[in-house]
Amino acid sequence: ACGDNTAAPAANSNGSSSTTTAISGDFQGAGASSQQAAVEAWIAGFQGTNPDAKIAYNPSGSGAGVTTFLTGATAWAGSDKALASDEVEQSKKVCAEGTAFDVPVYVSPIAVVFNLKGVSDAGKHVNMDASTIAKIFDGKITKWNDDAIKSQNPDLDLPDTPITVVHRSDKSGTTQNFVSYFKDVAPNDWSYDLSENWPNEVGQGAKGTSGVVSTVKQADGTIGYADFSAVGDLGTVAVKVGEKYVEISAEGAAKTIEDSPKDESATGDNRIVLKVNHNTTVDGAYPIALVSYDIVCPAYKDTKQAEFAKAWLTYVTSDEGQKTAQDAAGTAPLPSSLTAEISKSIEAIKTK
Amino acid sequence: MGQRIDVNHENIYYGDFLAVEDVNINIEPNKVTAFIGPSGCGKSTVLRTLDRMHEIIPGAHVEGEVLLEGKNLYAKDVDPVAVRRDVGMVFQRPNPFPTMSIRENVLAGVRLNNKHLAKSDADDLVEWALRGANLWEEVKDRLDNPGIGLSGGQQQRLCIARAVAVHPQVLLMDEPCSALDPISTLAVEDLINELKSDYTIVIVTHNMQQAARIADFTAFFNLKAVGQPGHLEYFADTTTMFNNPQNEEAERYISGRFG
Amino acid sequence: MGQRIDVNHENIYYGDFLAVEDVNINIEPNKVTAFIGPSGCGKSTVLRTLDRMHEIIPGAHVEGEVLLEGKNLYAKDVDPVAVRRDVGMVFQRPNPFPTMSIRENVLAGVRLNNKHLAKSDADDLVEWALRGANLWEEVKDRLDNPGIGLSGGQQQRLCIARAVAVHPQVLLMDEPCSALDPISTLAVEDLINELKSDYTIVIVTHNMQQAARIADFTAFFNLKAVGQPGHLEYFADTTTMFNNPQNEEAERYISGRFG
Amino acid sequence: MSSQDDKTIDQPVSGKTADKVFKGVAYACGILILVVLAAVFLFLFFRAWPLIGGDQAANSETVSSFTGGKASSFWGYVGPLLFGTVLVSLLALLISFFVSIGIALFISHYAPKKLATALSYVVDLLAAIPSVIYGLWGGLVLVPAIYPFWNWVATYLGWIPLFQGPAANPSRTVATVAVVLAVMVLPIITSMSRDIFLQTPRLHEEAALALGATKWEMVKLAVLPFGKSGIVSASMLALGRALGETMAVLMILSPGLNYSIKLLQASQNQTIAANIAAQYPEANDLGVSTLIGTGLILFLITFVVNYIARKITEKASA
Amino acid sequence: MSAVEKSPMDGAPKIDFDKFRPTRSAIQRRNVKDYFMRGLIALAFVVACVPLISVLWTTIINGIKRLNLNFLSYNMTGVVGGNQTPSGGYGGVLHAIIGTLEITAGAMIISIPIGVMCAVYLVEYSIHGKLATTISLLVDVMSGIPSIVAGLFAFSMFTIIFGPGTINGFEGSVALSLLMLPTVVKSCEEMLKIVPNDLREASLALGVTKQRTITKIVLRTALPGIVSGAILAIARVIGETAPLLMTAGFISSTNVNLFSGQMTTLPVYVYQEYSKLSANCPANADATCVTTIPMERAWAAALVLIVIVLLLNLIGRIVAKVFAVKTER
Ligand SMILES: Nc1ncnc2c1ncn2[C@@H]1O[C@H](COP(=O)(O)OP(=O)(O)OP(=O)(O)O)[C@@H](O)[C@H]1O
Ligand SMILES: Nc1ncnc2c1ncn2[C@@H]1O[C@H](COP(=O)(O)OP(=O)(O)OP(=O)(O)O)[C@@H](O)[C@H]1O
Ligand SMILES: [Mg+2]
Ligand SMILES: [Mg+2]
Ligand SMILES: O=P([O-])([O-])[O-]
Repeated sequence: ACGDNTAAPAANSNGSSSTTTAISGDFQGAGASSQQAAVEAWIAGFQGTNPDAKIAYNPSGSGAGVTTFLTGATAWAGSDKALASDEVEQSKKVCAEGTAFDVPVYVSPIAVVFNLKGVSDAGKHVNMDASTIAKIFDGKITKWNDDAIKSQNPDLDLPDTPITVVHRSDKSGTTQNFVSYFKDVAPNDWSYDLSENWPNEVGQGAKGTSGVVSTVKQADGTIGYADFSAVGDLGTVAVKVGEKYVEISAEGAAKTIEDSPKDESATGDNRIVLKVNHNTTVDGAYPIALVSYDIVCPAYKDTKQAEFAKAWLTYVTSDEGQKTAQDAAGTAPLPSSLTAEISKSIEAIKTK
Repeated sequence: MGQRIDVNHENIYYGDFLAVEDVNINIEPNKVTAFIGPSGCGKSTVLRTLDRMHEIIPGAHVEGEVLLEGKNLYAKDVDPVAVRRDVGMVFQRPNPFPTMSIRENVLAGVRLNNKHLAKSDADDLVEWALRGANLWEEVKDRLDNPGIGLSGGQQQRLCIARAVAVHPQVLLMDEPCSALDPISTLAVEDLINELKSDYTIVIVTHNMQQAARIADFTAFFNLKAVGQPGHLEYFADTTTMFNNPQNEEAERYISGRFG
Repeated sequence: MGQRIDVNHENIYYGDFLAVEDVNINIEPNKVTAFIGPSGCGKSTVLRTLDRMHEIIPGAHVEGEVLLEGKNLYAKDVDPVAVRRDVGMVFQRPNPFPTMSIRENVLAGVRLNNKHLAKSDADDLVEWALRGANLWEEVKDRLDNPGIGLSGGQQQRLCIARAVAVHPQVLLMDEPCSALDPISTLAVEDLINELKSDYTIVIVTHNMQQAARIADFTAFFNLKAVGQPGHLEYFADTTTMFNNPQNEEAERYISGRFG
Repeated sequence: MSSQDDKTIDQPVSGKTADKVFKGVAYACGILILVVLAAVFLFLFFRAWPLIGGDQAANSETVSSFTGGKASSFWGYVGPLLFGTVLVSLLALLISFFVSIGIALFISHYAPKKLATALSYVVDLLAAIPSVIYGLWGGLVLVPAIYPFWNWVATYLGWIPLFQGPAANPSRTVATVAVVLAVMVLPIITSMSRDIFLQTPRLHEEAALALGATKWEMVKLAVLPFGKSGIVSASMLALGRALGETMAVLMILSPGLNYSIKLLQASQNQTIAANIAAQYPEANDLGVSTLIGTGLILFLITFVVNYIARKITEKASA
Repeated sequence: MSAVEKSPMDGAPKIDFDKFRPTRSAIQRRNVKDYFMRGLIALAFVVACVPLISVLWTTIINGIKRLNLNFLSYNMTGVVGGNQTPSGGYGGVLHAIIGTLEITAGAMIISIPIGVMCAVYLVEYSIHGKLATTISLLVDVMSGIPSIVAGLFAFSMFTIIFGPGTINGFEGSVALSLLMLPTVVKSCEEMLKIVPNDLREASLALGVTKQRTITKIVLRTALPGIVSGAILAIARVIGETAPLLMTAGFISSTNVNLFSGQMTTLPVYVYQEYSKLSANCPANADATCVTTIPMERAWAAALVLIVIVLLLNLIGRIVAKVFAVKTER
């Protein structure tokens, strides 16, 4: 249509494995806003080989995305968390046969970001273990020069600045993944139930990852958590893994996911749901990470949709797709250990 | 030709308030009838019942009959719009249409009824009406200026021109000269004299000399006390009214005359 | 005591339009001066320069002097508000404050200076002013009703009461009786006669009989042609003006009189 | 002029049908308002029905998940939201009301004509600045800029419970949001009351001036009484906008669910509209019902507020 | 003459007017108060100017950076991270401008005729009846409908009629018209009310039907006011974000069909770009890859939105001027 930017030339486009006929038609997706950057890049890449496919992604939120998917209005949903079992049940109504399933599409590290004069603006990290982070976010540690922090950062000159915690005010997969880290690693310092909503009233809440990041930027002494891709020039906390403090990186997150088992509670055909192993001690692994999923049906009432879903997932999980997301959204690639299983699930989509 | 008006047992209300009581009057065709009386006695109110303008005030209503050539204006099947087309009206305060030029104001009655006039006919009509209202000389060079830009007196004469332009059978005037200077008043009075050969004219005036000069018949309204309804005290031909009134109240009122 | 007004070489403008040209007039204290003349000649305009009401119209301005007891109203250091305190005004169209009761309307001017008026003082003042305007009997039982609910004539009398209540030195009246019936007019004329022992009064009127009856001096304004500025044609004491005018235009105008 | 053909009142009037049709359309449009509102109400009620008629255990679980366990019943949830909504809106109205009336008077009666025309234009333009822009500005410019002021207030006026410190830094607080909303509604009140003030009959202004009133007294005697009902209705429009404002609150306020009047502290209050926008994307079906339930409450609140305001206007003009 | 009537002044109380003479201090006080209020009013103006100028200034300064022809003539398809597009830009708002104009026009077409006719009913036809009182009360209430609720309403209505998941521009128009309607009715009502009754009477007395009186005299006289009211109403909704997020959705390509497919509007675009906050660049990216591009696009789009509003205002003003009515006050 008018005003379209010509699709970015598909980089080394001989990469796509199954060279079936190009997909064409209108396709819609909706879901996690955190996926938006990656999805936009994927759409551009996908259209490089399928120029007649018109794809729209509405970053309305994971919950809304799944709800919309369950009405049958979209071909796929993007989500920061796997389907709940009742959602799997509901999907019977929408899918032509079988139940919907989740496929991991990328791994994303969650950064603990902070803004502290003399530290973050000097490009320095602060070292913290899980217990310290949990206590800060629970309002138990309120000063930057608290002994708990000082003792882990002998090299830093920490000021007497009060800590302002910044957390998400909306329901968020990021929040759930972040606090599940406390639950797993520092259970004694985090008594709240696991939820997508921030559980206490410490500090300030902000809407969306952008809200958290811009709030942290606005004042001295703030600390928050955000998707790695949004961190910008804020300081990040190096998290204690084993005996070492690990700085955030995409590779570190990938290592953690490689070390993570499948979530056995997620029952249903073709589902690949991971349980992030926050207690990993793998060298260089960064333990606060989330896995983002695409949710699709094994069969669609409209075979065009099925063909699209299959081609889409194939592209997204391919090396090329993963590289695109890494460049455009700073995500970590899926561990190669999952490749075979993912292909199997994708193959389950019936296109006839 | 003008038409006669007969008012029978008319009571006029504003909501629950009886403003004028039991009016009976016969208004002769092709004559000028003047309404006089003290302020608040209901002259304007009665006048406005003669073309059913009274009823546009919320809650206002009329009991009794008003017969125009024998046909009751207030009969069920009579359309007030048709009544007002036959019975023109000029108000106490000048009210030209602010969106319209002088010319359009004069033509408003014709144009708003979706009648199409040839330009030459329209020009003739405008000139005729404005001359009648003694305004032609003052405005002939700026017919396309807004009517609202005229002075008060000029505006009122424009309104008279507008009412006259639709050729009504009856012309009601509520103190049309109260904002006019003597020269304009004279012109309007001449106009009234001229018009009465074609139309029936009813005029409310505070100026008894004016009534004496132009009216063939005069109706004297009065009110017993403030808050009480007004009523028609005495109706007579003008000569009788001013020279030999057979009514004490009327005589008292008129003898207090001046001006 | 009333104050004298001397107008010297006054030109009055609406924006660029010169409405009235070179007015020179001496208004005697404790006398009634009437302004007469055809519509549009600038009577109202001149009157409004006497208490600096003219200048509230955007673009309107005055050249020349208006001396109140020798002090130029248009001098730099004179506050128009102070002028208007001393020079009261009654307008052509009645303009009671719509949100106020009859009583509050009368007191509006006094309240500006006397925030806390004793109830008895206020009552007396209201009665005095309303009697002066011949309105007392009609409204004494409903002083707390809104002023806007009165008939046109009653409203105008209320405005006169309001202007009189502040007891000004000079009283300007722009056709105050044009909406009044003869009885109210008579009362107002009596009031004017009574007031002139205390105040200087200037009145615009269309009614030459009224001028002849109440004025000590009469100023005749005229305009050469429409669109031309108006001017003061002739100024004389009233007897001369009406019986033996030394000005042809004035004589023509007055001999065309009627009403 | 030649006399026209005789007319009588019996003759049919042209435009009769048009008259009837027009009247019918006008009535229909009037009634359509009722229908639309009924539809909105019914829909909200229908969607919120599970709160009343549904599984109560699931409801309280939903509420718990929204509030992190702080409240478990719908009323426990909506109460603080309602409090926050009304608090923020009233503060905004309070801040902007006098300023707006001042500007309106400035434009209508004080400023020179040319300046007034220019100002009118600017005000109309400002009324049109979208809330998302105010959100951007409030969140990115005002929040850091206003902190020293709030800090000063908290330090010196902290003994007033409203201003109890310490002032949150960054100032993503009710006080800051109220300022932003005040700026947002200011052009609405200003532009409506200016229009009304300009309509004050010259006759009344002249009456006041002729009595020797100063300009301000003239305004008090003639302009303000004339404009009163207009001012009230402008304020109600403004309050309506403040009550329902979503984006600016969403983008600025750090929300909390307390009955708190600590204006300078973060995470104290939240408004219903912003809460819906924040929670809707991630809400499940029952969650949407709960949110719509809160929307229904907001709807009813605006009803009550406007009803009261209307009664005030009626009394004033009676 | 006056012998006939007894003087009305008989029995009038004697008044000591010296008591009411303004004292020096009273006059002083009044003048001080006058100056004080003058000062306050001017101050109100200055105080209000600070934030308002700041809003405009911030938007212009931040927005002008990316506001160029490229930004106006492309949509967001094929924009990846902070990378430059082949045309040398960083994506644009063409699709959002089209969406905003179409959706707002749709809302106008729905709500202005209804609103004006409703106001006509309230002012010209209802005779202080119960129905009219109720309707005008409900119009007040309607003006308090939170935009987000209007969005939910339109969304569910379309879900019921056209099936679940229906999202299109017209749906957004419906949501916006719900928000516009009360503003149109209210302002139109005010404008009709101040048309002097004299004019209606003059027209009716000429034997003009009520319908023609209303359309040709009353509405004509009130037209400039109605136009400016309509502009205010448009301004009220053109910047709505929340309801459009749920009804019209979000899409990066251009959609000109109001009745099918998602449609992006400028406010939604601004919000979405703000939510992205920053974009990623590949590790080896050169200087043409801008990480802060989303915020820059947000400000530029905000500026475009303001300019569109400005143009609308201008058009409205010209229309109002052409039809201007000199009424006496
Ligand atoms: N719209 C109205 N609503 C209620 N009462 C009214 C209305 N108009 C007039 N009245 C009352 O009806 C009575 C008659 O008024 P009307 O205006 O007919 O008198 P009038 O003789 O024309 O007086 P004037 O010479 O002052 O014009 C008065 O008591 C007046 O207060
Ligand atoms: N506000 C105004 N703006 C421009 N011109 C005006 C204004 N008011 C009056 N004029 C013009 O000034 C001239 C004098 O008008 P003015 O009203 O003083 O006459 P008048 O003698 O009082 O007439 P009338 O007897 O009709 O009241 C007229 O030509 C009139 O058109
Ligand atoms: Mg009358
Ligand atoms: Mg005059
Ligand atoms: O992507 P989120 O779920 O953290 O909004």
